[in-house]
Amino acid sequence: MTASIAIKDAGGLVVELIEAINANRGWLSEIDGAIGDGDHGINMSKGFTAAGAKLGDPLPSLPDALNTLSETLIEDLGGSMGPLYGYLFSSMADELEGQERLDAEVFAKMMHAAFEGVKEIGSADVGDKTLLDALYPATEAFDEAWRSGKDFAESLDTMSAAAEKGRDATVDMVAKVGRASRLGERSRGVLDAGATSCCLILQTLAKGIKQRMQG
Amino acid sequence: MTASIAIKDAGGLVVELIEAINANRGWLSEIDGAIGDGDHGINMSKGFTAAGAKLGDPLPSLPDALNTLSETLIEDLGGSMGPLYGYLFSSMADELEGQERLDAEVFAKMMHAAFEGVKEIGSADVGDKTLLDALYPATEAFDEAWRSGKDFAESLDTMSAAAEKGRDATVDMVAKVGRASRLGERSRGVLDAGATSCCLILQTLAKGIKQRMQG
Amino acid sequence: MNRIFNNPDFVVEDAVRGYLKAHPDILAATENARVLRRPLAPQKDKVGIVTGGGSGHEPAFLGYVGDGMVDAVAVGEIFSSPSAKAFHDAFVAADGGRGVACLYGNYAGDNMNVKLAVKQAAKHDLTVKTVVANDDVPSAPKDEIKKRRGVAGEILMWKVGGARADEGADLDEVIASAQKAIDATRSIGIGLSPCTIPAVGKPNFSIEDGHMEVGIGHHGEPGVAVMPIKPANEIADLMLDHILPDLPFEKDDDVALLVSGLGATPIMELYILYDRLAEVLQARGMNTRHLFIGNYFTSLEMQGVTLTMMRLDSELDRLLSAPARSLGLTRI
Amino acid sequence: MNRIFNNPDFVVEDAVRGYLKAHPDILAATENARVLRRPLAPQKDKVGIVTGGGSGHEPAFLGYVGDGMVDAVAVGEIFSSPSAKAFHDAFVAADGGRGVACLYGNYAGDNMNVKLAVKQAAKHDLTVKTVVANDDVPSAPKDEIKKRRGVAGEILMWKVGGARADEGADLDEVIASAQKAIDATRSIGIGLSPCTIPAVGKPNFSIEDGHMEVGIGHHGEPGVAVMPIKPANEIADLMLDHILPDLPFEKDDDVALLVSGLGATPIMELYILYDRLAEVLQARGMNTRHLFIGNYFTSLEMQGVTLTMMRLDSELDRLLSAPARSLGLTRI
Ligand SMILES: Nc1ncnc2c1ncn2[C@@H]1O[C@H](COP(=O)(O)OP(=O)(O)O)[C@@H](O)[C@H]1O
Ligand SMILES: Nc1ncnc2c1ncn2[C@@H]1O[C@H](COP(=O)(O)OP(=O)(O)O)[C@@H](O)[C@H]1O
Ligand SMILES: [Mg+2]
Ligand SMILES: [Mg+2]
Ligand SMILES: [Mg+2]
Ligand SMILES: [Mg+2]
Repeated sequence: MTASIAIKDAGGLVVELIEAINANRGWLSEIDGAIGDGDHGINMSKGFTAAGAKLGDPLPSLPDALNTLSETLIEDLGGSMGPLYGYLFSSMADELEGQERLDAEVFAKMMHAAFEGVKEIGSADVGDKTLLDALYPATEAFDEAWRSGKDFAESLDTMSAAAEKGRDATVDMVAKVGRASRLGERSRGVLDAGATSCCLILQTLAKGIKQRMQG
Repeated sequence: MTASIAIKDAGGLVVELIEAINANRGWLSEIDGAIGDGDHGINMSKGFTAAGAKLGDPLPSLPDALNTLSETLIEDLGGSMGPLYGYLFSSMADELEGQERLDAEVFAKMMHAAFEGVKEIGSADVGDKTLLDALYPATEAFDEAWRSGKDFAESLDTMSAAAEKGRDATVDMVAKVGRASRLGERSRGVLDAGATSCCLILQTLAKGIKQRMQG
Repeated sequence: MNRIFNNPDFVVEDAVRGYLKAHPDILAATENARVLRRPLAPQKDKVGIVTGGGSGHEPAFLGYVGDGMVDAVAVGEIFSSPSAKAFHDAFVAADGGRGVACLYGNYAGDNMNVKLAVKQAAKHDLTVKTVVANDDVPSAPKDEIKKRRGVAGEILMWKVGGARADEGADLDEVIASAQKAIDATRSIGIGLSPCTIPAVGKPNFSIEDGHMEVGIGHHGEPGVAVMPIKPANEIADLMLDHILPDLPFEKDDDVALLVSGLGATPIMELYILYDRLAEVLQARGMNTRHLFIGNYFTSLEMQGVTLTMMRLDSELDRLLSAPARSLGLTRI
Repeated sequence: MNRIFNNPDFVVEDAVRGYLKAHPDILAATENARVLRRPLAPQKDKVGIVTGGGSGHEPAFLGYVGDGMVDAVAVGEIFSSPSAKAFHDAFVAADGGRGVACLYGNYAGDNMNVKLAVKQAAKHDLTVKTVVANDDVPSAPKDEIKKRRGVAGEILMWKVGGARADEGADLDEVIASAQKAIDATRSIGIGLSPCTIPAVGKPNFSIEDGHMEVGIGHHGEPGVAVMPIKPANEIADLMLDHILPDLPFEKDDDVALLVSGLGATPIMELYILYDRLAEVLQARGMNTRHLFIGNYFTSLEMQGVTLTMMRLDSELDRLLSAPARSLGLTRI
């Protein structure tokens, strides 16, 4: 197992993201329905599917695929997800610029950039019951695992677990931004939809990277 | 038991009609709901209640009370019931003109006049699944009972039974007029709302007249 | 039932009061609380236009009172004909000395009450002539066309009659134009959900979820078929299949089109439907000269849609183009 | 779900196509399928007025494109902000050389997308200034007024901004008038039933039968209280109790009033409500100078109603009176 993957062959990661989102379309909307307006899965699926149609064959490099996804979300999707995930993926792509291989160092930077990008455009804080609450603990967990000597694959596993824990922790949070925030205390007790899709995305990335490292 | 009642003391019959209609408001609407628009009880109750408010105290004579009811239905109620029952009651009242007592002879004329009045304004035929299908057999049955030697009270009982039989026979009819007629064959299998209210009215009249004969 | 009213038996009274307070420039009261008129009615030397019908169809009927439209309206209970007296008093309110055209819809109650009212008016030398709308194709076969219900086609009939009266036409001419208008008009309704009369408190009929009723009436009168809901484009085709051959509408016809929601259908869905209607009519070589899309003739909170088409000659075209100003329809 | 559409994922596309076919005199296409404009836009030397928002609120937002109103609109998915690109392209479609006023509602998605679009426009030297409507009183307490949602008050803001632009005002003046308009406006919504986004296929929230949700948002955002439905008069009082003290509206104020159904509320019920609103406002010595009752800002087939009030000064009064012509609002 190598500890990195070739960026130019990894555009398929974005295809896997699209598949994961489409497979969970109904579930994501259902979660959003509890305290939001019930369209999160639809929004995500529409945006990701549209991006998929633009990826082309053969697949572009990972940064190009991520930028296509980002641009499609920002330009065509709208909603909150367009800007938020649009910035998330373009921020990730920016960190791949000039790189040939995606290793743990680069991935750590991608995660930090993603977190900063979403935070900037959305002006939400960690703890506000948003996708940041999956993204932030995942970012921190990856950093710490890697720094503490785990290898890339192990660090990805640690990150996946942290994203899931972060996602689940949103159950106990009160929403401070977005539609759900108007619910106040009534927003407690259920998952946040954005944190759920974010966790799904991070886990799909992690799984895809690991598979490519084995291959 | 006398075989007639004093017309000038019998305005209370109209009060009893109003009470009977109000007590069956929900049921009449429910029947209308099966093949009509579900408002027959409401319509009747509104019109009859409005008439009740105009009867005054002491109660007027029977023809005056019937005319008040008729005018209220025609002037204020509208719908189909305004003209149809308006004509029914004014036709009855017309036959009381110049009379002091209501006996079987007069009652027979009232029934015939009522039937002709409704038939004229509504242009429906017996068998069309309308209130005529309670009114017509009741009229005929009263005539026959009286002619065959039954007394007024017995003839009223015969009429009540015939009204009920007529009402129930509408279950097997296909509506030819009114809203239900658009259903064609699908209008078969349930009671007609107008026949039901008409039966109720005739039975209430019969009961009230009999009580007054005993009193 | 989640609705806004006070006493369910007085929804009409309460609503009429609200209309009068809201639009004193368009609607005026009369001595009969169930009769409203244009502030300018009766207008001397103009044939008066009267209509009337049950409530719950707003903006019909009172919303079509206005300049170039209806002079006075008789207001009935929800889904129930106005009384004979209300029609009669509307005739009086509309009569400017040249008689009154009563343009109404073909329902048993309305027929009876109008008949009584016309008789009553005749006793006072007020001449009233009537046109009864029967544009609803699925409500009876063509050989029993006189039995058909009147639906949203009435609006176009009022527009034509009102404009003709404004031109100074006499009563017979107004009646002839209104009759021509309705004779050239065909409608069909599709029902998707029932509605609830507040005083009844439960739906007036039922449609199985995922189903639609083709040819439904404005009070939920049953249609000609119940079937699983089809995509919008097929619904449009189905509606056209019912009404185009009935008149028939043909290539090169100039037409007026009215697509009305039944109350609870989102407006965007009317436009989704229209997108297809326009496509088909264009493909068939018809020319849509007048178009109305919106909630023109409703049935409380029923979901569904009606399609109305009128074939135009130059007179009908001219009369539909004439200025009008009412709550439901304005032409500048 | 008994509704009219083809592919549930393309209801917006299909409806926009229908609108364009139906109203070529009022709405014109642009290169971006999600941006519509007045046929006259961009109008040279007039400040451009842009808005945008999620679909499903028809006639908002595209129905307020028109003379004296909005020049270009960005159209989003159902209940979802238009994309940054759509807003940007709407700015371009509206810009007649004196800059663009983007007047929109306070929702997270709209805020983000407008922010990105404004940045993008600045790169091409197109000056865009924004006013964000926050008229929905129950959506946040007064000390967090900037967090409040924008609802039907937006319509009055567009009317004011559009009229001011028509007067030849510069961008800062238009922005100032629109800001003044929304600052003087307060709204509240009452929800009676949920609605269903076709692509979701089930209601977006639920309200127990016989209950109402006070302060509900235009997408079903929860309100401040759920309680058994009250009679119309008490609903009117409750709504006024929320908004009158908030501005506050006071004796001798001139006001504009907008009562909008949420989609499936029968029009007659809006008038039943208005009957009481008028009574209370008159009793409190307020003077209703502009009145709008109807389905002005809807939420698909939701049942319920919103009340919007604006306190007028002479400028706002003048701008509301100015002529306008759009599908949703016309002033002659
Ligand atoms: N400002 C924000 N920053 C980060 N995430 C946000 C923000 N606002 C909303 N979200 C996320 O968006 C999710 C809802 O997304 P979605 O349902 O697609 O959009 P909408 O709320 O417009 O319907 C929420 O669950 C939340 O995680
Ligand atoms: N032309 C007619 N002649 C006699 N009865 C009629 C006629 N039309 C309708 N009816 C009666 O009216 C009843 C319906 O009354 P109602 O529900 O109050 O009026 P509507 O049909 O206007 O809602 C029917 O059940 C039928 O008996
Ligand atoms: Mg959502
Ligand atoms: Mg009935
Ligand atoms: Mg009825
Ligand atoms: Mg949404």
